[in-house]
Amino acid sequence: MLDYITSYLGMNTTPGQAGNVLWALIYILIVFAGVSVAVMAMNWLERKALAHFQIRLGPMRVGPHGLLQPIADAVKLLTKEDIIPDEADRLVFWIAPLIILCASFTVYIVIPFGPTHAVTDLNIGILFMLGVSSLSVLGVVMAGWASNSHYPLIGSLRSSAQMISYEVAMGMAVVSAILMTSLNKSGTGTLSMIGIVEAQQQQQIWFLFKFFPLGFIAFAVFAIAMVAETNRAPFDLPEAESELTAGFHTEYSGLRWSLFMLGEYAAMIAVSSIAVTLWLGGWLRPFPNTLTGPAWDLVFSLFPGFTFLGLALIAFIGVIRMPKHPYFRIQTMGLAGFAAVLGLIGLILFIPPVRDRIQDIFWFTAKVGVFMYLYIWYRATFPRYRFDQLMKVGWKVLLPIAIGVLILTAILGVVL
Amino acid sequence: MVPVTTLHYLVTAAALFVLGVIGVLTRRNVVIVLMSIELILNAVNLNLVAFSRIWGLHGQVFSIFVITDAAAEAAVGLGILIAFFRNKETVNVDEVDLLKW
Amino acid sequence: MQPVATTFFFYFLSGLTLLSGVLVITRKNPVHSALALILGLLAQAGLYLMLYAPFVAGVQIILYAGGIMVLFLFVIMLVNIERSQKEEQFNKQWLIGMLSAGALGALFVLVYTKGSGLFPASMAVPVESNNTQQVGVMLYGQYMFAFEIASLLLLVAIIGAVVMAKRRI
Amino acid sequence: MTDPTTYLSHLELGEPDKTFLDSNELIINMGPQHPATHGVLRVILKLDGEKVLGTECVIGYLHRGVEKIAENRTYTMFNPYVDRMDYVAAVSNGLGYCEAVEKLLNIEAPPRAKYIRVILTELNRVASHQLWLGTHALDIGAMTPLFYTFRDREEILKIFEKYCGARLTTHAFRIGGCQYETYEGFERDVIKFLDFVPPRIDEYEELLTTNRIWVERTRNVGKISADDCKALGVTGPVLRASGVKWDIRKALPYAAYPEFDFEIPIGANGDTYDRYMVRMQEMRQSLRIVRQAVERIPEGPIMAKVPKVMKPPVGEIYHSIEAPKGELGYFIVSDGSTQPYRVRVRPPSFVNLQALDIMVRGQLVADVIAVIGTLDIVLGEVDR
Repeated sequence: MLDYITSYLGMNTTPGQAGNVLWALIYILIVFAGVSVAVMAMNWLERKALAHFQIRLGPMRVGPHGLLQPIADAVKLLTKEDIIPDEADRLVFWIAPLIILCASFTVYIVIPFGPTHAVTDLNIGILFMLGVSSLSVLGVVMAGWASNSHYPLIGSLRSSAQMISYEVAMGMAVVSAILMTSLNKSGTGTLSMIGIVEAQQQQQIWFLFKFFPLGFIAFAVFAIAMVAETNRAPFDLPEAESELTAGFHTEYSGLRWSLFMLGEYAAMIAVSSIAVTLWLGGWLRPFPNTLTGPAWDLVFSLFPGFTFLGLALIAFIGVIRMPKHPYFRIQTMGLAGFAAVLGLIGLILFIPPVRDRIQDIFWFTAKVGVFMYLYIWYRATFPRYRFDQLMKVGWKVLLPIAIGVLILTAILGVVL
Repeated sequence: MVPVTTLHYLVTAAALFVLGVIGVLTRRNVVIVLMSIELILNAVNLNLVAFSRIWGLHGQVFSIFVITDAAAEAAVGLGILIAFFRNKETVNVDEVDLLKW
Repeated sequence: MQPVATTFFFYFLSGLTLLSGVLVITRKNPVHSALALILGLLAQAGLYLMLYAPFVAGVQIILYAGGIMVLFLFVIMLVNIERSQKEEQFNKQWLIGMLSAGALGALFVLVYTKGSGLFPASMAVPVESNNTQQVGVMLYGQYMFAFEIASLLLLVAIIGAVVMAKRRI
Repeated sequence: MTDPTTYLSHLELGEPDKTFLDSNELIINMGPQHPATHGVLRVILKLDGEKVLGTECVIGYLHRGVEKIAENRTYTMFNPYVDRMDYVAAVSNGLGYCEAVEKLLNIEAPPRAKYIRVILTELNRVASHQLWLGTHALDIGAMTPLFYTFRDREEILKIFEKYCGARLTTHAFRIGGCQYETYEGFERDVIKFLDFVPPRIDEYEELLTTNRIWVERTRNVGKISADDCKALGVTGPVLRASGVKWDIRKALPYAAYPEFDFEIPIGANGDTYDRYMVRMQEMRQSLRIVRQAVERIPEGPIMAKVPKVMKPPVGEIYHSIEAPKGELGYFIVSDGSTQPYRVRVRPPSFVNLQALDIMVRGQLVADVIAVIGTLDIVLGEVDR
C-alpha cells in the first residue's frame, strides 16, 4: 500500500490520464474539500477586508478576530428552517441550487494546480470549463421561475441575459489566448489546460505579456467579463439588493440559500483559475526562464514556507496585541494556537520533498488569491451598473474589443 | 457482457429518433414539438458521431453543422412561436389553422 | 487515457438519454420537459466522449445545454403555460401518429436485425483520442464552404428571430 | 395582500392583461418592506419589461398624527414633537416651529440665540446631506461612502450631544431663544470640525464625482424641468438643481442669515447628478456659514422675555424656513388659548415626493431607486 502511494507520488501524469480511478477519486475529494474550505476562508476574508475598506472591524466575536465566523454561519444556515413557497414548483425549486453547485464544482476536474495536480487533463479542457460553467445559467433561470414571484423572475431574467451576453466576450478573449498556444515550431495549439500552461513555459512568456498590449487587452476583457459572469459587484444586478431585494434567490432560505452562495464563490475561484491558467502562467513560478539555476530554484521554493511563517508572525503579533483581560484568555489562546498551526505548516513546507511537490500549488493559489482580492476591492469601490448600461458594455465595448484583439493576434501570429 | 459496438449506439439513436417522432406527431404544445425536433436532431448526431468512429472524422464535422442548424432552427422556431402566441394567445399546434390573420 | 467500465457507462448513459426522451414527450409542464431534455443532452455528451469525440461533446454542452436550452426556458417563461397545462395534451391524430412512429420503429428494427452484417461488429478502428485538432483542420479546410454557409445561416436565423419576436421594429 | 390594481387610479390600466406577452405589463409592488424605499414607502410600479410606465405612491405607514397631537398640547409641549418628523434634520424642524410661534407671539430671539441657532441648523444640514449621500450611494450600489459619511456625521452628533444631551431628536431650541448656553469649548469643537470635514467631503467626491459608473447611473436620470418643479411645488436642492435660484435663506431671510455671506449652488439639467453636485456644494456653503457665525458670535442673553403661559393673540401665521430637504413651513392658527387651534406642516419631503412619477416615467426600474434616493425623502416627514 505504502509502495503504491509513493510510486504514485513519483508519477508525472494526472490520475485521469493514468486511468487510475482510486487516485482520481482521492483527488476529487481533496479538490472538493479544498474548494469548500477556500470558500469558507474567502467568506471570512471578504467580510474582514470589506470591513477594513469601510473603516469597520467586521466579525470579531466568534473566535479571535472572527476566525470561526464561517463555521458559525454554516451551522446557522444548516439549522435554519427550509422554506419552500406554497406556489412554487417544488421539483424545480429543489433542483436549481444543486445545478448551480454541480456546475461550479464540476469545473474543478480540469483545473491544473500543477503539472500533475489535476484530476484529469481533458484535451478540450478550456472548452469543457466554459461549457460547464455556462450551465449555471440554467440553475439561475430555474430558481427564478420556480419561486413563482416577481422579484426572483426579473432577477433571473436579468441574470441569464447578463451571463449569456458576457460569455460571448469571454469566449472571444479565451480564443485569442488559445491562438497564442499555437505559436511554436509544430504550429499546433491546444485546448488542454495543462497544455496551455506548458505552451507558456515553452514560449518563455506569460500570455499576459505576449504581443504586448494584445495579450493584456484580452486578459482585461476576460477579467471584466468574469466578474459579470459570476454576478459580482459592480455587475451584481441579479442580486441588486436595493432594487430586487435579493434577485433570483429571494425566496430561498437556509441550506438551499447557502448552496447558492457556495456555488457563487466556487464559480469565482473557478473563473479566476481560468484567467490564471490562460494568462498568468498557471502554476509557473515568476521568472522561470530568466532567474534559472539551482540557486534561484531554491529561493523560489522557499516562498511557500516563508509565506506561512509570515502569516504566523502576523497572527502572533495579534496574540501580543490582544487585551490582557481574563475575558480574552480563551481568544488569545485560540489565536496563539492558530499562529502555531500556521507556523507548523510553514515549517513542514520547508522539508525538501514536500517543498518541491507543493510549490506549483502555492504559486497557482497565490495568483488566484490576487483575483479574489480584486473581487473584494471592486465590491468596496464601485457603484452598480444599470441593466441597459451593462448590456451596452458587454455587447458594444467588450465584444468588439475582444474580436479586434482576436483578429490582431491571428495576424501577428501569422506574420511573426 | 457483450462489448459495446457501433450497433449499440445506432440502436440507442434509433430509439431516440422514434421518441422524437412520437413527440412531433402527437403533442399539441408547440414548445414540446420543437423540443422533440431537437430530440430527432440529437439522434441524428449520435448516429453521425458513432459512424465517425469507423469511417473517419467527417461524421463529427457534420454533427457540428447539425448543432449549428439546431441553434438556428430553435431561434427561428421560438421567434415564430412568440409571434404566434401574441396573435392567437395559444401555444397549441393544431390551432394554427390560418395562413394569414 | 484508458476507458474504464465502458459497458456500464454505455448502458447508463444511453438509458438516461432514452429516459429523458420519454420524459420530454410525456410531461405536461414544458419546463419539466426542457429540464429532461437538458439531462438527456448532457448524457449524450457523455456518449460522445465515449466515442472519442470530445470536441462534439464540448460543443454539445456549451451550445445545446448552455445556449439553446436557455432560449427554450426563456420562451417557456414568456408564454403563458398555466392554461395549456390544463388542456388536452395530445392532438386528435395521436393514434395515427403513434402508429406511424411505431412503423418507423419497426423499420429500424428490421434494418438493424436483417442488415447487421452492414455494420462492423466491433469498434474496429481505434481512432486516436486527440482528434479535436483534425476536426478543426477539416472544418477550416475541406468544409470551409459549408462552414461559411453555416455562419450565414446563423445570421439569417438571428435576423429572422428578431423580426418575428419583436413587436415594433 | 390586497389587489394592487385597486390603487392604480391614474395609471390608465384599462382592462386587465389577458396575457403576459401581449401587453408586457407587469405590476410590481415595491415596498413597504423594501431595502431601498427609505423606510416604509410603498411604490406601485407599472412596468413594461424593465421600463416604468407609471408609479403610484402609497404613503401613511408611518402616520402618527403629529398635526392632530398639536391641538391637544400647549405651544411649549408641542415643541419636541416636531423633531420626530424629519428625524434626520431635527434641529431644522425645531427652528421652524420656534420661529413660527415667536412670530405669532410677536417676540424676537436675542442675537446670540440666533447665531447659535444658525450654527446648529447648518451643522444639521451637513449631517442630513451626509446621511443622504451615504444612503443614496448605497442604493446605487456603492457601499463604502455610507460608512465614510456616518463616520463624519458622528462628529456633528457629538457636538449636538455635548450641547443639549441628545443626538438625533435634539429639541435644541425653545420658543424665544435657546435654553442652553453653549458649553465650554463649543467654538473650539465647531472650528475643529470645520477644519476636519472639508477634506472628508473631497474624499466622498473622489469616490463618486468622476466615477464612470456613478456618472452613468446618475446623469440624465430622473430629469425634471424648472417649470415642472414650480408646478408641483418642489423645493430645496431638487428645485435648485433644475436651475432655479430659490433659497428661503436668501429669499425670505430668517434667523441671522442676512448677516452671512454665502452662495446658492444651482444646477443646470435637473438630473440626479446635478442634485448630487448641488448638495455637495451646499455642504461646503453650510460650512462657510458656520465659520462666519462662529467667528462673529455676539455675547449677550440667549432667551427673550417670554410669558410663562403662552397665549398668543387670535390669528394665524405661516412661517417657512429652508430645511435641508426644501421649504419647511408651519401654518399655525391660534384661538387665543394655550393650545394651537390647528397646526399644519408643509413638509418638503411630502411635496417633493410628488415629483417621483414625472421623474421616473419612461426610465428603468433601477432608476426608480436612484430617484427615490435623490429626492431625499424621510418617511417620518412624509407621513407625519
